[in-house]
Amino acid sequence: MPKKTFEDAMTQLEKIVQELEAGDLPLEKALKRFEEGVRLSKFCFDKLEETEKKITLLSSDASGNVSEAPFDDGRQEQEEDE
Amino acid sequence: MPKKTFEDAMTQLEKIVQELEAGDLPLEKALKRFEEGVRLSKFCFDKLEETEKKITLLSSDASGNVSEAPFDDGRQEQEEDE
Amino acid sequence: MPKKTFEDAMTQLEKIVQELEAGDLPLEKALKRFEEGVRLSKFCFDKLEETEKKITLLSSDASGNVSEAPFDDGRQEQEEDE
Amino acid sequence: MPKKTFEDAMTQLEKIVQELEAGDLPLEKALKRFEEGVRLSKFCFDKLEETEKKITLLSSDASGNVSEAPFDDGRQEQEEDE
Amino acid sequence: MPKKTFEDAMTQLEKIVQELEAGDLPLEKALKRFEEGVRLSKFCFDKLEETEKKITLLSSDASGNVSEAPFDDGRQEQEEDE
Amino acid sequence: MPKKTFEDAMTQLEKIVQELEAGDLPLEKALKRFEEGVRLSKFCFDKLEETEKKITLLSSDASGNVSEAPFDDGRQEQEEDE
Amino acid sequence: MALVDRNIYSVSELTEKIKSLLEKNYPFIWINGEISNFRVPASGHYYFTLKDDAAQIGAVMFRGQNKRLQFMPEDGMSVTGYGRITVYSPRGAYQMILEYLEPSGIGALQAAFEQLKAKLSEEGLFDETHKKPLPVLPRRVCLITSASGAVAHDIIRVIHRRFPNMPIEIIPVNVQGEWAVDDILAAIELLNSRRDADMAILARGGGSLEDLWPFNSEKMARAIFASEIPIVSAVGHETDYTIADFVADLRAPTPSVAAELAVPVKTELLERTSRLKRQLISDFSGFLNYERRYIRQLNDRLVHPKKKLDDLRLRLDDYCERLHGAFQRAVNRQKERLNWRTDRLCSNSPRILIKSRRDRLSQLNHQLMAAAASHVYTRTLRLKALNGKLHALSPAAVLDRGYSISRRFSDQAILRDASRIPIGEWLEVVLSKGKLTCRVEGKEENAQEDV
Repeated sequence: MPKKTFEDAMTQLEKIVQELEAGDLPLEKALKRFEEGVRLSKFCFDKLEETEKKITLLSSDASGNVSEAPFDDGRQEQEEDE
Repeated sequence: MPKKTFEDAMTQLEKIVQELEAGDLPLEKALKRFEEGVRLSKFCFDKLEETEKKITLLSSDASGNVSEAPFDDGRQEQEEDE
Repeated sequence: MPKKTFEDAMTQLEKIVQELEAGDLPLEKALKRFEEGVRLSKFCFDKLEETEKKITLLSSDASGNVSEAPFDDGRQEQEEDE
Repeated sequence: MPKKTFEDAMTQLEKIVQELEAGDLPLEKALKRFEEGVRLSKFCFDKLEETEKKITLLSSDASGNVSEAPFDDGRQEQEEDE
Repeated sequence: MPKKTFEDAMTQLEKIVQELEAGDLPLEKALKRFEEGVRLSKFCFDKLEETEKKITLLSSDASGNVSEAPFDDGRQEQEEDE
Repeated sequence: MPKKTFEDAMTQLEKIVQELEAGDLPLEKALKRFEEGVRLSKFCFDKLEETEKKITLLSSDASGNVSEAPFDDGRQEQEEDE
Repeated sequence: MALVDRNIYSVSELTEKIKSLLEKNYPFIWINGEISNFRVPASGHYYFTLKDDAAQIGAVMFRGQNKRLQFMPEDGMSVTGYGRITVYSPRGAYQMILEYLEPSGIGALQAAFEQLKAKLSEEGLFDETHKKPLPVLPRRVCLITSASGAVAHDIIRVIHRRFPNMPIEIIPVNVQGEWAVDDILAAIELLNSRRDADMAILARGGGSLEDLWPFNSEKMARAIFASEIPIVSAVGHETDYTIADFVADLRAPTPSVAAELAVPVKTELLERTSRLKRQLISDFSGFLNYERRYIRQLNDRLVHPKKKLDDLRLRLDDYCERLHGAFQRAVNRQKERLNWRTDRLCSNSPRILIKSRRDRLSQLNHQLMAAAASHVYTRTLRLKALNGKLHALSPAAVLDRGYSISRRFSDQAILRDASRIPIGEWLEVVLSKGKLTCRVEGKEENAQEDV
């Protein structure tokens, strides 16, 4: 199973909302859709929050070894202040 | 025996209501239908109640109060569907 | 012996009343019919009483007062029917 | 010996009355017939009396005053009939 | 010895009277016949008396005055007849 | 010796009277016959007396005054005859 | 010339045809010429004529574009411009709308650029079908640019403004000079091998055509095309078009725009998700409420059979009443029949018989008595007669006249001859009245006289 993306989840969630709006689902199916929707919305929220504000500087030396280093971006903070 | 669905129960209830409204059933049959109707109506109410509880639980989950169990259950069901 | 229904009993009772009203029965036969009639009327009366009680019970159920036992019984009966 | 019925008794009584009315019987025979007639009449009266008592008994039953024994007897009889 | 009936007795009595009236019997014979006649007459009177009493008794029975004993007796006799 | 009957006595008496009327009997013989006649006459008178008494007795019986003894005797005699 | 064969255009139609023909055939082109008649009206747009030895064409450069020009055009200046041709219908004039303008003298590079562009275009490297969609929400954004330039800072600033917790990785590269192409190729390779990020921004600031030249490299174009992770290009200024821009999955006019295109605004997504969720809940609640109302309605319509019970009860009562009535009548009928018979029985009792019999018996009895009496009476009469006769004939009648009869006592023999009687014999002498008993004392034996 390919990993579900945020946009897939959103699309599904939208579709589910439309289905429920149409209102012609049997109860069990509707509940199932609802659960799915809740799960999807949770998934989306999680997706939005799961990442970390982190800036990494990648550098590779001559032999191809990649090293990560935090990127010090003094200007950024300053500009956020503005 | 497949599990009775809410929709089946509603359909049956509707049929029973019509039969009773027609009014030409013998007493025992009428009583039996009535009992069945009451049971079905109860079943449907319970089903709705149950569903509503589930919603409440799921809704509060989605709002950020994470309780792993219901969410996991939901995910499993979904995966089974796919 | 299949269980006698209320309708059957009423039909029999009616027939007996007509026979007695026709008036040409020998005494012993008439008495036997009369006894039968009384027994049938008692049966019907009891049946009506019983039915009314059941209805009252069920009605209160239907109005939302849940009493587990009758409901369970009902469910069992239904499953036997299916 | 089959049990004598009310009708048999009545028929015999009628025959005796006719014989007596014809009036050509010897004394002893006439007396014997008369005795027989009286006995038959008495038998019939008793039978009616008995029947009437039964009515009263059964009527009070049918009116809802349940006395288990007579009703049960009745039921048994009926089942035998069927 | 078959029981003498009232009618037989009357017939004999008549014959005796005729014999005596004819008057040609020897005295002793006549006396003997006379004695016979008296006895027959007595027998007949008694029979009538007895019969009358019985009728009176029976009539009162037949008129509805129930006396258990005679009725039971009657029934037994009747059943023996059949 | 067979019992002398009234009729025999009368016949003898008549014969004696005729013999005496003829008048040709020696005195002794005549006397003897006469004495015989007197005796016979007495016998007959006695017999008639006796008979009359008996009749009177029996008559009163026949009229309803029951005296056990003569009646019983009569019955016994009768039964012996038959 | 026949009228029907004429194809007559109106001026507008013709002009429209020409306009579309021109604009279609010459979308964006490079043009070389000398500026003349240069003027700048109040609008700030540049108007001038480009001409060479044989022809001239009107040109305009709007204010938005000409602001970025790094030189001021003047009459007699030889320039190379980039733009499209258009027709201004009211005057029937065609002219160039220029996006970019530079002084001439770099024509060779230009030719190479056009050549490569045509080749790659033909190979389909620029086809829309090959452009990979950008993730709506990237997991991590990779920045391939100079670590020291302002471009990286701009992009980071924009990204974090839009999505504060978006992780960013920077692969620092030379964006100009002889190492630039190799650096960028290595960066794209690193990007695809790490797969930490799911999109990349290839950016550099503005510069001269020469400065931007590495981005026109065929190798770089093929590397961008081959990258499995989508790449947004933001090279130079808005007006700078490089091969990289054409082959990239998305071209942004500036690095800041690239950041905007690459990363969504987090609050918007949060809001959208929340909205969907709220809608989900309210829709489903609505659905449930609808069902509940419907069940309640059905439940209300669930008519219990009480009315039927009442009907049946009435019917049952009726039956009971009729049952008892009919049976009572049946019993009464039998009672009447019985009474009728019993009455007849009693009125025909043998009592009548008894009376007649008794009468007859009495009569017989009477007859019997009478007969008996009569019997005795007749006999008595006869006897009396006989008795009278007898006594009248009694031999003792002579005695009354004085005769007597003597008899031997022993045998009662009547004595007729005295000789035969011995003395001493006991005699009985019968008199008229009474008898004498005598003894013979003496006798006389005279036969005649004896009598």
